[in-house]
Amino acid sequence: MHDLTANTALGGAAPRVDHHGPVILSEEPGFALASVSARRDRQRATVLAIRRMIGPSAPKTGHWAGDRVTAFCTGPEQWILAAPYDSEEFLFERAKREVKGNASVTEQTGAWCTFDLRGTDLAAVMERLCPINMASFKAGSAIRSSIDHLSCFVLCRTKNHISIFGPRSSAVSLHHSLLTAIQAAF
Amino acid sequence: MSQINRLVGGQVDRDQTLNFTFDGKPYQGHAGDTLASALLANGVRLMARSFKYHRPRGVLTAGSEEPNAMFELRDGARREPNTRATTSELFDGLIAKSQNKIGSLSFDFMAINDQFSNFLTAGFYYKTFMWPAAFWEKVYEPIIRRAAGLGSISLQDDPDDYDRGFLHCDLLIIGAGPAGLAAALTAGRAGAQVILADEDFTLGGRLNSERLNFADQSGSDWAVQTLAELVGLPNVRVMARTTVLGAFDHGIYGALERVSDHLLQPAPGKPRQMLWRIYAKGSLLCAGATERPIAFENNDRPGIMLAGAMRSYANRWAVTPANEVAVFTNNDDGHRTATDLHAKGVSIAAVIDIRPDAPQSQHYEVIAGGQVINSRGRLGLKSIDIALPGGDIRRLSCGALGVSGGWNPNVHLTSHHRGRPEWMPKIAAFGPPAEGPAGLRIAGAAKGDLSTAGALRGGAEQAHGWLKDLGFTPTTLDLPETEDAHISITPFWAVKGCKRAWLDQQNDVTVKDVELAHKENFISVEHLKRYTTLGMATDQGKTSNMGGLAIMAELTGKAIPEVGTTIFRPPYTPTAIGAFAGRDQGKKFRPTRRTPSHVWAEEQGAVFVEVGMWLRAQWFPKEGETDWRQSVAREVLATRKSVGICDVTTLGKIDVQGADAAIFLNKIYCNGFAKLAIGKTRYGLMLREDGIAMDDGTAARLAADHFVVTTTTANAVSVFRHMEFARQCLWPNLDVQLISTTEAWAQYAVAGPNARQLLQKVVDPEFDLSNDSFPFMACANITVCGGLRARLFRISFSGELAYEIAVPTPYGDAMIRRLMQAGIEFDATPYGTEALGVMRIEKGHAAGSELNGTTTALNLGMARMVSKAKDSIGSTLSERSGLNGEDALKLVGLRPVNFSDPIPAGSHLMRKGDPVDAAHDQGYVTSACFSPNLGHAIALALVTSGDSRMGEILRLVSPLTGFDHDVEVVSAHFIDPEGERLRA
Amino acid sequence: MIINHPLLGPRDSAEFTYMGDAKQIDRPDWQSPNALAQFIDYAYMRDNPAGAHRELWYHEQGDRSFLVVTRDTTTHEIFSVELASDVARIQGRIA
Amino acid sequence: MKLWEGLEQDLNYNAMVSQRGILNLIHSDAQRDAFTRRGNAMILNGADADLLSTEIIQKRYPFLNVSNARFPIKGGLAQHRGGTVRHDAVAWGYARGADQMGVDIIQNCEVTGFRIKGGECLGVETSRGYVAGGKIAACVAGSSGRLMGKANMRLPIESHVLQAFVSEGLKPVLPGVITFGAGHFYCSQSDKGGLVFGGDLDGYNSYAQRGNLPVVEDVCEGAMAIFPMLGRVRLLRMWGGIMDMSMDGSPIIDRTHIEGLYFNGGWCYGGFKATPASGWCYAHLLATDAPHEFAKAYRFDRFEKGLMIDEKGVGNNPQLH
Repeated sequence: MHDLTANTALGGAAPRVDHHGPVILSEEPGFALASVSARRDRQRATVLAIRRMIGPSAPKTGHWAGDRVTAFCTGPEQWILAAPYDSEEFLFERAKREVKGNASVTEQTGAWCTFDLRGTDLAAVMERLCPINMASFKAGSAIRSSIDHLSCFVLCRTKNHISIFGPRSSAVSLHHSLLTAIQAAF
Repeated sequence: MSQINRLVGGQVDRDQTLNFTFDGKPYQGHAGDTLASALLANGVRLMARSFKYHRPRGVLTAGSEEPNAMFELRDGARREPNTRATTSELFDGLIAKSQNKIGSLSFDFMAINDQFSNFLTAGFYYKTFMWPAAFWEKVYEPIIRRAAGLGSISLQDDPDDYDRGFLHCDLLIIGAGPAGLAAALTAGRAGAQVILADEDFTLGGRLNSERLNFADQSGSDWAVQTLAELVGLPNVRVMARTTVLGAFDHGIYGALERVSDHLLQPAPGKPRQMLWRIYAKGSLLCAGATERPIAFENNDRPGIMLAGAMRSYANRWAVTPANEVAVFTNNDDGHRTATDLHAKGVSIAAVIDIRPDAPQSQHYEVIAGGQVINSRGRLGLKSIDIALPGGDIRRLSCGALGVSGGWNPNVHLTSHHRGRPEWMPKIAAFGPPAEGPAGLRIAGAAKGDLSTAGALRGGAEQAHGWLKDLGFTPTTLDLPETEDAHISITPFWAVKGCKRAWLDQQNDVTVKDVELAHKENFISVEHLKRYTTLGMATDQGKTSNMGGLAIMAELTGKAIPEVGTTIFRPPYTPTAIGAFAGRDQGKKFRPTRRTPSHVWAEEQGAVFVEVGMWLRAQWFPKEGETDWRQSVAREVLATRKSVGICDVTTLGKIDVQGADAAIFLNKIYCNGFAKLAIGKTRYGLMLREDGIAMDDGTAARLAADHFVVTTTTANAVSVFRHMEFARQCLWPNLDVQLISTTEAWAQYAVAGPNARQLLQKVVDPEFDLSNDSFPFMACANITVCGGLRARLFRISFSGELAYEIAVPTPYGDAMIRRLMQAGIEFDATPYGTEALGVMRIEKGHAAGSELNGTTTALNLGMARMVSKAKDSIGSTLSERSGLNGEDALKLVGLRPVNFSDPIPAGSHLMRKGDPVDAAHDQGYVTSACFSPNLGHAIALALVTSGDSRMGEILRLVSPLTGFDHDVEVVSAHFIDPEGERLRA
Repeated sequence: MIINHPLLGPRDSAEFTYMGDAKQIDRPDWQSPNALAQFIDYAYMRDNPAGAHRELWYHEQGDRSFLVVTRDTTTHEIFSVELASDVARIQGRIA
Repeated sequence: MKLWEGLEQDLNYNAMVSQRGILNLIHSDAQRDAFTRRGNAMILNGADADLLSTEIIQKRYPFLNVSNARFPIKGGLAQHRGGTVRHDAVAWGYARGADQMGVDIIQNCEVTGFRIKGGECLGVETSRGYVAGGKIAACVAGSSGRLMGKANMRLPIESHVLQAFVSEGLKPVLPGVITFGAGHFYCSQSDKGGLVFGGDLDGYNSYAQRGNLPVVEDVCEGAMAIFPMLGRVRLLRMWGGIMDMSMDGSPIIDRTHIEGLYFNGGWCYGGFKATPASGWCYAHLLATDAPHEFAKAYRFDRFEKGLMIDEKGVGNNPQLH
């Protein structure tokens, strides 16, 4: 076992949590991520491999699915797998084994930062951040959108819980945007 | 008590008294007042000076069309010039100042301009002030500039925040008057997602300005009741203080919400204003209509206002501009003003109606067939002159005059897509164009339905239509019965023979100016507008355009629709620049990207520099270093002597996988990649299709079907886009998958003679780093620090024995600390972008300054890399003769003849003895630095036929920065030209 | 503008990067006898129509698809949106 | 430049040529190097240029956001003879001057086609009848593609929309023209007091003469980045104009392959400020059938031959200029 310690995207040793009004904004550093892109004409085999990892159905475009290991669609025949880092540090290797050469797998763990919003009326926050139509953004939705010039994936976990994946190098900027929007909304 | 002109009733909250000042004098008003209504309540008629002639002016309107009553609102850094009193909600502590005057409002020194009005007519700039030639800029223009403009800004940074946001709806309803409310109720009850937006703070539109009976309640009570229902519907969003400012493509609307303008200052964390981008499947314009004045001599005195506005002040705000008023009208609507004010106890001097058959009143005098031909009163109206039907002139004293020339539908948004408004003879006004923005329908007065009942009906019907089209099942509203007056209007624009009769009150455009434009043949409406500046003021011509067109029509003997009208452009009302910018201001203009070693570098006291979005350490000053050059020289020397470490995470990294990955790279790079061995890295040059160098970098082959490509920091995004273009559009059948991994890996360059020894301390022992097993340009997946996955590349930008080592980004901070700790015994030195730049110039590596969008492979000395044996992007067009001339620029090195001379980048090069001019230019310096290893300045330059001019002495000139001395053309490889160090 | 993405549905054009005339898909064969002339035409010459225009939009802030959008340059009305890779294949671009 | 400086007296019309200077702000070392090269090239070509330090800029323009910025200002390249002109007055002045010299100006007269016989252009069909001419000179910025299409010519030009903005009138704040080097934004103040500003192209082919919100927002972000004092100033009006964007960012002044038909276009953003020089060189070409000394490089065949024009090289994607 190596002896290097990971830090969080905001640069701290522990994840940051902010409370404002009815919303909790928390940094979620604990994801292992891997991208899976089907090779030419291997979409079906790739989808089957993803299903073996996440459960009964692979996510459709604009959605995420899964339980402990989840997946969301990022483009034509492209997905990102996510799982708890503690137990799935080598998610990308597992995915590589599962896809059996039918897809290209790339580790993405370090590429993203994740912030979770929990609370009621999250639409009031999100409508200040990105053009997602919150009326049709239901549990299971996953949409890529631009938040203050940053390209992010926004996942609706439940009505009162949203996850945002943004570029890790801009975690400080993204966190500032989220916190500012929360303070403006409530 | 002090509010001498306050009447009974109205919608102000008399329990809440608000204090404010105007030009330093304290006043009081009530909650629900606007600044205009509060000033009128206090008997203030004189509020402003006009733009050009500095004429005394009062309030003309009661809404956003106001041309006169504009103030500098608030003070200090929050000072807002040109703010309309008619839309400024009164708050406690409001400070307002009059603007565009020298001296006081009642004695403005600039009013002298009014005496020179013959000289300052339309187009006066163009015909005068030319002679003598030097005088325009030195004498005339400065005077004009000083006199011009309206309000002044604070010159301080705006202290408030702005937000932007996004909303979606089935139906956007613009305007919450009778039509908008009926539409919203219809759509809201049917379950559609509805946004109802109105610029006012009290919704209801004209329902609040009129005395109307809606069955057994008043119109304003019906509005209150309807709004209460709408606010209770979860699918309806009612947005007060929100102006829909523009109709953009495909159902996108811009809207400004004034979140905090009615407060002394925004609450903590809250924006002052918010710009919404609204995505609407359907939209309905219910923006009502704007009343227009009639032009007559001296029609701009304080106290002369639109009749409908006078009614608004009386009914909604319980205010009259004077206790004796008159009305001048060409239509029935003007009579309502007299009736309503009379009912409030205001004395009506007379109603002057141009129509001989004007309706009579039993309460006040009506002069049928009369015309107001002049007015008197220096700082406020005292009397008017009336031409009686028989030809006699009668002087009538009054403190205010309401003028009604008819109503113009507010069609602005319907012509935002360049549709031209169409003439509606029935109401003698321009209505919406036949071809408006797709998806925008119109109801109510905006469509020319000027009666209240017509507006209610129209709103409900249009909503009904939209609901059906959008797949909803609408129910029919039970609309209350109300006023449904027939429109009777006799078009009348200006009293015959009037000259100094104002059309555009803000820009001081008079009837005479239109006549002058006509005389000088500026008769097309577009020319008329530009020549006279009619309608180009901050009120955007809302009350003025129509009169100008009508007079031009008369002068040219054409009908008004033949003369045509100009179109309207966004925004509907002037909108704060800050609101369009939202939060992206100051340091938050763009997001920041931080490297994995950022926190550590901060601890070291690094100086950072912006490189695109990234912040990179530029150098690491040490105690005692007083000049950045000292730090950089130390970092360079230490690296070349022992070992240096630099964060190179910012280079773009693209994972290229798939069975055809090598074939793909062969097409992207001008040089070959098909035969690159696994475990090897190769330098690659990418061309644009026109043969110009686009970017360079390396591709490392980690497996037969897996490469990692690097790009320059600056081009990471565009190269990825270019590769996606090639993959999807040019070669869609190749089996290639791309994903950016720039963010995924923290990558450090470890360079210098002791690089290998240092790395051996962190790389796990099973990986052999010896020169034999891991030679120059090798690459491998390895582990470090006891098992952490990592990638190692033996590549060198510095020219030293060098590696780049990458670990997953979350470990980047730990890794830099570990490397520095392991490097203590070698005096390992962190270096920044400056030292990086020095070392690459010393080594002669081309970078962004050389790949500057004008250079080819040939210019860069890499012509042989462009393979002729295969097709690659740019290979064919790089063969064009013009790119391969004998005299093409070539990349060379330069050193000063006198070693103490600098070689500044951007300098140009001349042949010795040639004239110093553009025709004799031999090239220019692209990159330069002081080389601490050589002890003098060195540079890279692009020189005509440079590769065959080694040893030639050229004259370096930089007239801009004052350099002129000799330099020698040398090889660009200043250090270790044979490359022994990097292969060591 | 709104671009109705064939996979993702309506998206704001602000998420896209405009990449010009869709004729750029038809890259000439480098080995054809008049390859140079063809490449010059390909790289530089444009129909630039006032009316229906087939053009490339890259969903840079989205799924990174290249789309072929047929749009009226005088009204901005969009008639059709296709995946560029599909179009390229149909137009016979082989690897 | 000299043509501008003498224009008003030449035309006896005040075009309000105002040489209050233009300042291009510098935000990085690389930009300083590039601007130094450009400034030197300007001086070597006989123009003036001045490199200003951050300190001088802060002193002259105290309201500029020099340091509290995402991209701090690190200097500027100034051309003191640059400035602004009143565009309507230029058009009117030229029209009046041309008219007085005997030129017939026919308003509202659209060219609907060319009459071409045996490779020679004989005249133009118009909405008001046929007009014959020994030489036909096209100069219809923005509509170059549409017009030359009627002669079956395709051009290395695309038509794009560029928005411009004006604020409400203000008492004088800005002395000259200032451009932002880390985004897309330029600004000056008219004699009437309005701030005139703009930025990037909307980025798509368009003849619709109107733009969209994203660029409005982008331009205003640029405004706030360097002038945070403008937050409360209101934007009064926005326009969208059609720009002839050539494939390499430079114009074309040349004969066409059709005898007697000449072309001047592809000026990208630079057309207005080059008006006198462009007309001068075009007149030279029309009179002598040989390109003017200054316009030798601006020919159609440069694309075919790969002749680069100095200082440019923005590639074959006009939207990237």
